[in-house]
Amino acid sequence: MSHVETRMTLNGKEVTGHAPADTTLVRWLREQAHAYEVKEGCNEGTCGTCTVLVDGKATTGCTTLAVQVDGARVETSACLADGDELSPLQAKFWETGAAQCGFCTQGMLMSAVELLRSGEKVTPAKVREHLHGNLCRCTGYQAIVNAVVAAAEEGATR
Amino acid sequence: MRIDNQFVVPATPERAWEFLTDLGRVAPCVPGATVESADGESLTGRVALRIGPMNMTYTGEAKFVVKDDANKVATIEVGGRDRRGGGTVKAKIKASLTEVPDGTQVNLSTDLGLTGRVAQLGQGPINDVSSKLMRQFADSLAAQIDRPAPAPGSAPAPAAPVAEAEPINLLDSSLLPKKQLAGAAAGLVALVVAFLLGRSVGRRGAR
Amino acid sequence: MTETVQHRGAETTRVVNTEVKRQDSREKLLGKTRYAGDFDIAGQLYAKLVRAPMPSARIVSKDASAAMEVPGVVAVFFGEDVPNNEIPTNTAGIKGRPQPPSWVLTTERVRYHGEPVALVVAENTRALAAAEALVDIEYEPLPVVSDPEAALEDGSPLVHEGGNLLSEWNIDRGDVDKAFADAPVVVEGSYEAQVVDHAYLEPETGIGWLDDEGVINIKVSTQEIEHYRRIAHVVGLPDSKVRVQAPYLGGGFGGKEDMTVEPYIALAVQRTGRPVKMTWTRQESLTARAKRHPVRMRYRTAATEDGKLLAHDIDIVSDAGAYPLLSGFVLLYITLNATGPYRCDNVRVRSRAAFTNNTPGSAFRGFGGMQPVLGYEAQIDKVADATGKDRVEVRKRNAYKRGDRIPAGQPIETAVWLEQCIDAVMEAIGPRPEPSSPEHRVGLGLACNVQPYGRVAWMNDSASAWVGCERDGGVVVRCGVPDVGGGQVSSLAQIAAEVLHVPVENVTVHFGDSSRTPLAGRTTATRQLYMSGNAVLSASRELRAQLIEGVAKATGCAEHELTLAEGGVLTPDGVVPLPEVVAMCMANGVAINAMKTFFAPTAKPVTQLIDSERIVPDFTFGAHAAYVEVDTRTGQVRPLRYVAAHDVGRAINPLSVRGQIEGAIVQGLGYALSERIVYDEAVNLTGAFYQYAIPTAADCPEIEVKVLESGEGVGPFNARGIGEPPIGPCASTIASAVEDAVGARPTTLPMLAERVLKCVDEGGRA
Amino acid sequence: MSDVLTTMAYERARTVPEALTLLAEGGEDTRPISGGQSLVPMMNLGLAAPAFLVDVSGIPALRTIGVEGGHLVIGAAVTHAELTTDPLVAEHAPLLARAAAHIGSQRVRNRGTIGGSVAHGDAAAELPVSCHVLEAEYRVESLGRQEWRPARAFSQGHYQTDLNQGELVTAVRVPLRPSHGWGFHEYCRRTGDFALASAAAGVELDGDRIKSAAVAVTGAADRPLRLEEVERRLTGAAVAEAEQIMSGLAGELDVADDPYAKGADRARLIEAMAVRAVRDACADARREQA
Repeated sequence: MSHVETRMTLNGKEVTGHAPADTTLVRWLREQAHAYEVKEGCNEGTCGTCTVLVDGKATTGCTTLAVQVDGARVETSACLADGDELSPLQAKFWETGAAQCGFCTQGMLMSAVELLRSGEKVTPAKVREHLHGNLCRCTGYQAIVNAVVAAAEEGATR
Repeated sequence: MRIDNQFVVPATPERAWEFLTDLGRVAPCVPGATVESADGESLTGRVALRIGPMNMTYTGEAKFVVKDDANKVATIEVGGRDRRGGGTVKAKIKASLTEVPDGTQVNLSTDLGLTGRVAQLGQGPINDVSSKLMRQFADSLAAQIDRPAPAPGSAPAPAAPVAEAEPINLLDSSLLPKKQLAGAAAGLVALVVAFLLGRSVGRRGAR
Repeated sequence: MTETVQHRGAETTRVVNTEVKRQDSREKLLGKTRYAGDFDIAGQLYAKLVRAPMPSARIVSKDASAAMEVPGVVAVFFGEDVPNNEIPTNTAGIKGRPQPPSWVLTTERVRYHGEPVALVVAENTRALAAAEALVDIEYEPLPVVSDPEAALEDGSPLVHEGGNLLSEWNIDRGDVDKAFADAPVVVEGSYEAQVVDHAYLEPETGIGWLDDEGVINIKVSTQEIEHYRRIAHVVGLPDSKVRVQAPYLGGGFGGKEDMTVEPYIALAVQRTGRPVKMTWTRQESLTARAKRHPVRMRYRTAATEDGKLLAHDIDIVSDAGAYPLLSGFVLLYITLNATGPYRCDNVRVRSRAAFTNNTPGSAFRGFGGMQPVLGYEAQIDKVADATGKDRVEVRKRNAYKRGDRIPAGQPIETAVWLEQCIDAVMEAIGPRPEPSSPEHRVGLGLACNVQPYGRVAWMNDSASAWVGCERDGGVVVRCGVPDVGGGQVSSLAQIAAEVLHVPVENVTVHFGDSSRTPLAGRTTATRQLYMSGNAVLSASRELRAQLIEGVAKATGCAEHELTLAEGGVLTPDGVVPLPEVVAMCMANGVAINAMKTFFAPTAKPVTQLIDSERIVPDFTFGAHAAYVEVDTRTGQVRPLRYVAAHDVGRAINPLSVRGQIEGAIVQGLGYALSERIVYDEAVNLTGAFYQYAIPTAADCPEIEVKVLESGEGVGPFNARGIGEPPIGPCASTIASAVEDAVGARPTTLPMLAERVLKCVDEGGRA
Repeated sequence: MSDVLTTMAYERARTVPEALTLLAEGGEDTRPISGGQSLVPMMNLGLAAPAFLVDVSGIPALRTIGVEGGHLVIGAAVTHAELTTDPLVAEHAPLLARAAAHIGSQRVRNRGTIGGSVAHGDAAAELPVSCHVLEAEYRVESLGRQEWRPARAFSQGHYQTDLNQGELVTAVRVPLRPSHGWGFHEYCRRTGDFALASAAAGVELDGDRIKSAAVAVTGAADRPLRLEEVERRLTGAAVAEAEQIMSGLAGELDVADDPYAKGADRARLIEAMAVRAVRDACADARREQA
């Protein structure tokens, strides 16, 4: 089985891995880089639990091949906290109860970070429109919307 | 899924019956078919189909379960498996001939059973593709039927050489299948069955 | 925004009843939490099921030779290779009627689309996929029965030898026929609810390995670690030779209550001696995993001119699918809750569950308490309209009071704050918004519900917990509760912290381990806070008594002079810090840990004609209101604003309570508006997640929650269960709002645009 | 048996000629990949198993947007997100910008490309139906050949286009029609889902009469469908009569049933979308006039 070498900057660190060319980004991150925080919920681009930022843009980890992001800058939610101290956005998620089972949380955080960094006006409706590709089955979205709006009001970008 | 169809060929019922009951000669009319072995009664082979990025290869066999020369009524059973994708196809085709002024009308009525991921996700447009494929099969059958049969008494034509048929890409037929869209009943079915993925599986439109 | 309506004289508490940020949520935000699919063990193999591609067939032949030739394939199992392939069924079916078993891998007959037929084990997932397609199974299609009512008619194809009737429950209270004969007002209605899927975002997954004591360990996403017994049965080992650990789940909602990957992992580990990992694809789960039971309900309701309910005559048919699983119990809950939170002296309910070749039905949040809400809330609206009374008044007029008996015979022993819930939402819903265009209509909807919490009394339910102190003063709780994401573990930490006066962060909870933590029973039926919460409460109180006893013996103070205070024991001359208290106990032969088992009250099982004083521990009541906008050209329904109120007795953690209510509401809105599994003659066509429409953030309204606290639950600190109740009223709230907007009420779920468009035509207000 | 375990080859093309060479030499199961948002899910589900993928998403020549010879020319690898924000698209092909905003979610729009969309040929996709109304053309290149093919003839059915092995869509061009007004509407069960029905419309006004109209819908056939009969009836009619002229369209459409929606129900949705697309196009055209 021919393996392809892929290299990327993951959360600020250089990572190299060897995997078959049809390996999706989410599986590469989990198997080659042990980024277990990135989850795989459907493997067809629908649920959003595998969302990561590639060069700052929200990207579906299971419908993007790892080889396609060779040389790119990839960010997962592991880059948000400062050691064990939650980032401003994570702190809001904690306050409003926006993480119940937590399986959608990583992808939700990264889509929200893309919105916070976009400079657009962050209203509840804008958050719902930007995050509708990130499904959640536990919270009913209200706590997540409240958290992102509150983080935006404090100028948070992570 | 039940699909009925009819078409007229410019040949006598006897000539049409003789052609139709020789699977070795009928099979090559099937778009995308590759015959591996065939005697008049049954045949084994592969049908490769490419629809957009999807490609399925069904390996299986077809055989006569009813062949009533007197009334010119026959039933063919088809079974095949996609050894990569894991889906299966089963079809029971009842064929009958009726003489008409300008030749013979071939009546086909098929019960089609599809399983596997293709059938599950592709229900929507399966009807559309069946009609397109059948039109090609019917045209090809009609063209073949009135070509002279091999001289009687000579050795039965050897099974068609194992030519790798180019998997057909269903592009050439440009007829907008207006009527065929109305439902399975309006379509035609041939030996092969059509499988098409309906809604693309991926997210909205190509990305 | 949560506003808590307090009950007078509530016991003042320190940690309980305050918004506590959950410790598990912090770990999940940091991405540190390891779910069952996040563990890898060197040398692990991978396992995958071969599933039947059709709903009803005889298995003619099976041949694994081609699959075994694929490089990397290690083993292929068929049912014949399973030590105990038959899994007995213990659901509450019909007395005397043998309940068909289910199979680890079916051998002769396929009864539903996607039923497991073979198991492939390989070194890598690529070999697995290739081998799965090459396991050669010849099926001979058999007749299919996909409609539950047709299944119950003579001559229908049989799914199981004993006939297609799985279970029947009846209630016959008072003189129903006389009540209808004399009644001035009689209203009728038929209602139908669809098959829906749990759609937890974490697929079914687990990993197993053999430890050095020969015990098969399985770390699995499950709501019941007690399955270790069934797994041991399947592989033919003693119970103690199987250990199940449930790490934090990525959602369960009842869908991980039955076994999923466990028996297959155990078989593969047993055969190969190597670690084995199995994860079901989303597509497998949607196609073949147990779902919520679809139901057809016919209601006849009699009432007086001023809207007092006189009688109900209800007939319900549920589709149990191909195997029993928990269908008998779900049907019992449908029957128990068929008349809703309203008093009615003359009630006849006949409910039947039929086998078909559709996907088996089993537990799903609400567990049978959800489906009948569609019926009883529509009927009480019909009574209000027929008598010209206000829909709010008719509900208040008929609402249960403490001491009333539900039709099944059990008296309600705690407060019924239905009226307060209705007032709270009608006050909070606010003014009617303007339609967004002349082609749109806005409507207001209201609906109430009742949902039992805790398991049925004859299950002899119990939960055990161990609480102890470490030398450094830290508190440890050991309790076998699986945490599905609802904050189950966090609540236990809060209860122990409350009793022992320590900060919540100082409480460590070891949970979900069938051999290292005392068993607390499955996380389901909104029972976990009630059961494991009470077990931790009593164990914590005993530990408190031990600490006080230790200090008393060491210091000579009288025990009544001592109380627990912040971080230690308060004595007349100051606080003795906890580490010292522990030392004192150790020095004076006083234990510093306690193990308690909480038993729910028990009763004899009900007969087929239900009449019993005690069936379920208690009930939770609630009311929801909503504004929706209907597009009269497309029929699309858009919820604009949603308010919900529930009496939770006492909110242990208001943050978790609000999260449970908001989450249940959005699942309820999916049930109301978009979710369904589409079948074609029992072939499940909804095989991809993009085809299964759970609500997105953009399709949900802003939700406001009112948490009412009557202080009268049977849980710890008078809490009532809140996990399931808020999912019930949503579909009826939306249906009544659509009726208010367009003049006709949808009666079939989900309320798809094309169905609502027919209501627009009927209502004539386009 | 070992062929069962073959894995896919992948090459990232830096120029169009390099891509065309790789596609020509790659043999039968060679495909281009751009955003991959439709192809990769099919691979994950075992429906597609290409032997060789040629990645064209990074070729600079395919990422340009510019006005040339009375057309707006958009590189095939321009993403949907870029269509929704690019000023030239907003000015010269606002219909594409509006339609692209409806595609999937932000994640999908960040990577999905216009070339990928039109080549994939999903019957419900937002960009092909818009291109039908815009009278757009697609530049199709293969080794030694390049030609512009009209969008209207390009769609051939579900996932079938006028694209043969070795050919690559490298650009989309839209004739500049400043005086026209445009409208796009779609009906989905949920935000971002596949459209059960959608409509794109382009209208040119003469005072308050409709000088010319182009209307296309999805959901009615196995490809975008121009409503030529409706266009004829609208031409010359007063804007105020447009809705009345289009009422009853549902009855004229012959829409197949499918397990997720009955043909007659879908036809009513198509009519509603077509009426609203034409209404928006007229309003848009009136603003252009002002």
